[in-house]
Amino acid sequence: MTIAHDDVRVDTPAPTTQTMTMAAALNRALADAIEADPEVVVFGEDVGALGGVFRITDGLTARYGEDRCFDTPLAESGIVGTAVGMAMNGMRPVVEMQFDAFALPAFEQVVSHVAKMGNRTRGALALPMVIRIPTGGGIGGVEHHCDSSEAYYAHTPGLTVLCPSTPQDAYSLLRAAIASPDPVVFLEPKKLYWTRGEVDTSLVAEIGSARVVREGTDVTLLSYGSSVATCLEAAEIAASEGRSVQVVDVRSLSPIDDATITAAVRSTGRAVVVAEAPGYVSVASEIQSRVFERCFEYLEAPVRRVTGFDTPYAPPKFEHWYLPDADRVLDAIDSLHFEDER
Amino acid sequence: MTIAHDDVRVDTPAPTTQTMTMAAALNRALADAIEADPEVVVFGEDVGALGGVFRITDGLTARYGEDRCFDTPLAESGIVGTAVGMAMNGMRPVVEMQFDAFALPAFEQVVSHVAKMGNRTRGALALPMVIRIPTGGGIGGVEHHCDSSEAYYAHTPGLTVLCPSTPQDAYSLLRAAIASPDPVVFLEPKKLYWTRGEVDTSLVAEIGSARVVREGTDVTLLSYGSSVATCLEAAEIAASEGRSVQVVDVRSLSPIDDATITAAVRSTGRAVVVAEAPGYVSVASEIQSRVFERCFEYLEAPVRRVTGFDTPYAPPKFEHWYLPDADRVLDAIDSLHFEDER
Amino acid sequence: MQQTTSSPAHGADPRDLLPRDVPVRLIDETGAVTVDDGYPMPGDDLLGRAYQGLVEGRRINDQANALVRQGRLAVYPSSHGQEACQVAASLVLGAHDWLFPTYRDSVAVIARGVSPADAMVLLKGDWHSGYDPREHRVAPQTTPLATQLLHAVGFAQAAKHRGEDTVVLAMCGDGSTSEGDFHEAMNFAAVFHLPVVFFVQNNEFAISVPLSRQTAAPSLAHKAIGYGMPGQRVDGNDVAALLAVLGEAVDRARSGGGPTLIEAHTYRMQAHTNADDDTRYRERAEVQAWAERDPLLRLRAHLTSRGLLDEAREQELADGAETIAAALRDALNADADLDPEDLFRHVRSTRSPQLDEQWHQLRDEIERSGSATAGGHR
Amino acid sequence: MQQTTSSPAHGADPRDLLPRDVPVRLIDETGAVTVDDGYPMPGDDLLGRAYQGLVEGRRINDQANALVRQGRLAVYPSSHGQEACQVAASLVLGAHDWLFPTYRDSVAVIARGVSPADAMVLLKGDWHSGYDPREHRVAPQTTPLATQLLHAVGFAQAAKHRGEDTVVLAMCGDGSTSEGDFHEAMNFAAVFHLPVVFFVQNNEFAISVPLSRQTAAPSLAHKAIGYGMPGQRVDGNDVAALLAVLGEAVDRARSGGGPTLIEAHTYRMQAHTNADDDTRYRERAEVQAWAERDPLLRLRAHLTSRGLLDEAREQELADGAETIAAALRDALNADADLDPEDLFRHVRSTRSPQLDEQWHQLRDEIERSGSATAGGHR
Ligand SMILES: Cc1ncc(C[n+]2csc(CCOP(=O)(O)OP(=O)(O)O)c2C)c(N)n1
Ligand SMILES: Cc1ncc(C[n+]2csc(CCOP(=O)(O)OP(=O)(O)O)c2C)c(N)n1
Ligand SMILES: [Mg+2]
Ligand SMILES: [Mg+2]
Repeated sequence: MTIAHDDVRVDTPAPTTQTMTMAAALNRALADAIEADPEVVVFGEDVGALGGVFRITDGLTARYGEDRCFDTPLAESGIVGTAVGMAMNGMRPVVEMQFDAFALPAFEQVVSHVAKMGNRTRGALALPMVIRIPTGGGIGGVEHHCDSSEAYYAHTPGLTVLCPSTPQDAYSLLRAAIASPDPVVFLEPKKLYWTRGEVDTSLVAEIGSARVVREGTDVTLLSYGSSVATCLEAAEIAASEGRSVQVVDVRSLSPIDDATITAAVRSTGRAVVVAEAPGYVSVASEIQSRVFERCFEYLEAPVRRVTGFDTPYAPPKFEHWYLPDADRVLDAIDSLHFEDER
Repeated sequence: MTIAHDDVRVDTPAPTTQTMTMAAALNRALADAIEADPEVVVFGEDVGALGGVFRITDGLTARYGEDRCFDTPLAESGIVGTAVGMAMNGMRPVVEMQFDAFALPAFEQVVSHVAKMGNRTRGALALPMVIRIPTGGGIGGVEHHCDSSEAYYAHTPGLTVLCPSTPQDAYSLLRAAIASPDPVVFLEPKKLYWTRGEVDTSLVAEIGSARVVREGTDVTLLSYGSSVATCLEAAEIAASEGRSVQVVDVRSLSPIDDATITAAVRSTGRAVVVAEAPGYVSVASEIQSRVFERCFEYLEAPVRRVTGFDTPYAPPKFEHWYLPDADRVLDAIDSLHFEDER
Repeated sequence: MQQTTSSPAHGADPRDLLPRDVPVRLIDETGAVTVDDGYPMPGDDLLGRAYQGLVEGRRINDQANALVRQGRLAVYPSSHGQEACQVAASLVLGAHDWLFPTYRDSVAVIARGVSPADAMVLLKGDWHSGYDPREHRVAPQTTPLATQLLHAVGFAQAAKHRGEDTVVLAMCGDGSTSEGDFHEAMNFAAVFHLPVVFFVQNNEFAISVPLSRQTAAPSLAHKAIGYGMPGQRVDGNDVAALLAVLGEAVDRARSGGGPTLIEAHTYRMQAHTNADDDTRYRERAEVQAWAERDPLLRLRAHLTSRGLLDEAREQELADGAETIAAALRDALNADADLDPEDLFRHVRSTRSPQLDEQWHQLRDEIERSGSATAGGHR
Repeated sequence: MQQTTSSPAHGADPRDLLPRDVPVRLIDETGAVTVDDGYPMPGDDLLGRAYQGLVEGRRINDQANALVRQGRLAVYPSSHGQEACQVAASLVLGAHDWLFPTYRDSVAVIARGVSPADAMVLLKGDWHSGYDPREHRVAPQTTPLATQLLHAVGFAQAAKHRGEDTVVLAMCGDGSTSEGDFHEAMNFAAVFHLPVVFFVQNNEFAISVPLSRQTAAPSLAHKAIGYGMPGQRVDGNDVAALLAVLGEAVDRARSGGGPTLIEAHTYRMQAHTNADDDTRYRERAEVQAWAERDPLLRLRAHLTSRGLLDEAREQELADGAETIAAALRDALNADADLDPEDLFRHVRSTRSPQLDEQWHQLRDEIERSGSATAGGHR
């Protein structure tokens, strides 16, 4: 059953599985969390009447009132800093940053407090809060609207960093994030907001677990967020060329699921890491080095990475050159010393 | 000749080479830069009368006046943001952040403007500015005073990131940074401020170049900042155990000197990367994956990394457990599948 | 750098730093003169130039909106209704002064002399900025809110250091006053007593968020006293009042009197950008009420009533504006010749070996695909 | 969450939000009463408790300084000279209210009931914070300047959401008012009309930087009007005035009147911390002049002159303070039993496999070295 975004109903029991966009899945997750827990509050810039610039909070204020979803003054450090205070006082704030680059004013609060308050107080003030950040490019956005900042968050001890690639994961990871007793940075690939998929709202994802999304025997593609689709596309093409490609959606960028990743790469002996962010000191290079460390004896070729270039994100008209695409992934696969090509 | 910190004189021509602390070398570099270029200005919190909490700017206001070295209001985004404006208008600001964690309020300015203004304007407004940040631990500092934040900066395209390990490099890299037409994040390992060494003030370092600081044939240690000394200590012990250890000081964290690093590791076939910052999504893991990529066919064993744990920086009394030391480096070396041990 | 810090006003009553209770106005909504003791009416010549600016600004806003609909611009944050602010911000500056605009201030940028086509490069997507900031002394239009205010302050500090009498006018919106950088910029400017005019266009909204959710203050200009600088409020749809109030602040800045905060009360007549839907958060009646206070109609009524404007001149101005719009259309309808290597230029002044590698990889891809417009190769 | 935003004061004159030109004072430097129409003198009992707090606070400051010299504390930012602010901040709060202190506010933290030894854990280096914030309703002492003000605001917002009448008192220094977070915290508190008292201890310095380099404003309390909240200035060495002014603000907050900004004029009598050398940036004469305005001596003179204090009571208080100091000495002279595994606890509520690996690595190292106190193994 395909339902439109506006049809999301939470007043009456809805069927467990529905087809919806990632945006609708996120909206549904927020609504279900608000209903499930009186301490959940949603706030940020334009999340009220407007429903957020991406409409992820659409209808929440109308349905649950200003008490549960409200607009704040335009100040990101203020949003994150007050969320810290609320979480210290027993609430579960879920805040929205408007774009990756506009979360940066809150960086001190994120690093010095969100990530550390629980540690500082030996768990007395662990902070159950979620910072939602629409991330990445591929939408033709002008400067500051397409950055990928997962490296900043993933490097920071104390933060959980999640990034869904499907509507289902969007729903079940966000529910898991809100339920988590720890602070979570929740990265939502803007490019995927309007992709559709089945969503079973009875599923809550496990934080810290990767997911094998396509089986394969020749090479493993490791990826997350919007790049998972790129990998699946590459896998499809490769299959038509006789190459069996496994695709893993890492999805939990911190903590990471070494077990699944390691087992996957050991089973194929070859791997390519694919992500959109600049590759230098990135989550991609971290995954790459972990795979090298843990699978060294199993590797038939060096692990490759296909990432954004180490340049500021490209202007809209340059985006198609900047972003990793299936062809670039296929090139990387081709470089993996396959015997049939030696 | 050993001269005390206060003896640094710039009014009269000084001998080219002197022994001094890293703090004195930095002070000297700032003074020499102020003298050499009327557009150089130094500012930040407590850099005037006090000479900075680490005394790196000691005497600059007294000698060169408030025009060239001055205190600002207590606001890091303000400091970096006004430095951007000054650099847009033909000056060469060199600003001091008081500690790593206290540079975080400026993060938006750093990422969205310092790193991007030149790119945005196709070079019309490249920003010749330096952000000096005392970095790292090992000084028994309380929370927020011992963080290592190089990963945040190194990941950001458009920033040059430097980190000296000797008084000589402190001098010649800082002169290079100030002379650079591009913005530089200059990380000063607090732990090394009071270590002494020869400084030839006629030397200006080359940005983007690593330095082999100890030759060796069995294994290469790749490191920077305060960890270089740890590596040299480990190399010394290893030598007494019959192991020949090469040590490379990466020092230019972005851009990185792949040529020197790759040649070094290829020559030994084994490598350990050592750095104090948490290892996850770090400069250390980047170096590790680059070495894996570029030296794969030459490697006798997986490249290892020895880094800070993926926890918030330890309280003072826990520091000795937290920080990588020579023993931990030696353990890593021991794990490198040496034939004599198989 | 002159590090004179202005000490808390000695003798003078700090209350003098407060803005008026009612915004300064020189021409009312019908076009009639409102005499003000503090601010003289600008001269006829200046009002005439302002009117031309309004006509051209309105035409540029309309044209840009049309270009968005036609898919030639990715996005356009229109200043429709705020053209008086845009034009005044440009007219009060001298040739050597600098303007620090936001994404919404394209009309002000163009009024400074930047060609409309160059000003639209960012919104077209050909690059992040399309003009040489030094040529017309206009900083790149800034998106991260309030950050440009600090650049403006530093820029002014450098000018003061060199003994130049440059004045810097920095613009931001009402919502942006909530950002930490707004605070730090105001404070640095006041502490270092710098020649900066902070010009807040209070258009009642930050995207969907109304002013009442940004501040509980009597007015945004009431923030000035907290930094020790004068604040003033002005009718943002009265270009005469804007010229007078901004002009006074520019004069004060130039003569060493330090910074000023000016709040213009205006209204964003259209959605935030074409991507926005303002029916979700405001009543049409409210928008309609502001249409009555249109800055262009008001000045037209005033000039006409004073015999300074007739139909011939109107036609002349309309034609001029149409020529500008046509040039903009033509420029945007032409596809720019984009060079993929530009991605790797200007990341640093010298290209790193790593970026060289990455460019070579992309170049190979493009060569294999046989065309620089397709990203792929298979 | 009650999202009532307070609209710009209707009817009321916005100037009512301005602080007085001269700080509120109830007891002068000689101990004599200064009658004030607006603020009543606190009752004798409260003054007596305040005096006890001052004596104990001074003793704790002295003891902590001594412990630094003996190497038992890594660092101590003393509030010597500011004890009146410290004590008043605690006394005006009810048992269910919350205090958000900085690194300098150990005396206030202790006055809330936290044991001195627990308050010093951070400075001793055994952990980042040594008390359970919930027990005495005191947030961890915060180092990143002004950041705690936002936590205080959010905390108050949550309390209001639950309909509790908790008041939150958030402290910061004069230098911290320059940070962006100060601005955002004041603004959020005012827009959401929250029960927060912002208490700025203006001690004239931010490490070495004097107030004149932080602000050009008539006073820091003049910032309040820019957020639409009342501001007030108070003599920070007059505990009676502090109790009155802070008390009024707490009452206003509790009764739904929203936030207040209070600036206490005081002085940091010692260096920033023991690591600082204040002879580099200020004259001894200036410090000496402030010694004459000592908050403790002033209240002693007042109470003695009114017959509320005699030698017997003095001795009793001194003994009590000495007992506290002795307990602090004993606690800090004992070496805490530290568990290296603590490094890996509380990073997240559940330990990740990666942190488990890292802990096992460290545990092996420690086991090989045969001792948990040595980091190495060779
Ligand atoms: C730091 C930051 N946060 C959020 C945004 C997203 N954003 C763009 S415009 C805007 C509203 C700005 O309102 P205002 O300052 O009143 O200016 P106006 O658009 O009304 O001219 C927002 C929230 C941004 N550009 N920068
Ligand atoms: C964001 C941030 N920047 C810098 C510092 C370093 N620092 C610690 S205390 C201090 C001075 C603070 O002055 P003030 O706010 O007046 O408080 P006081 O120390 O006088 O009590 C500075 C600069 C910090 N802790 N946090
Ligand atoms: Mg606005
Ligand atoms: Mg102070």
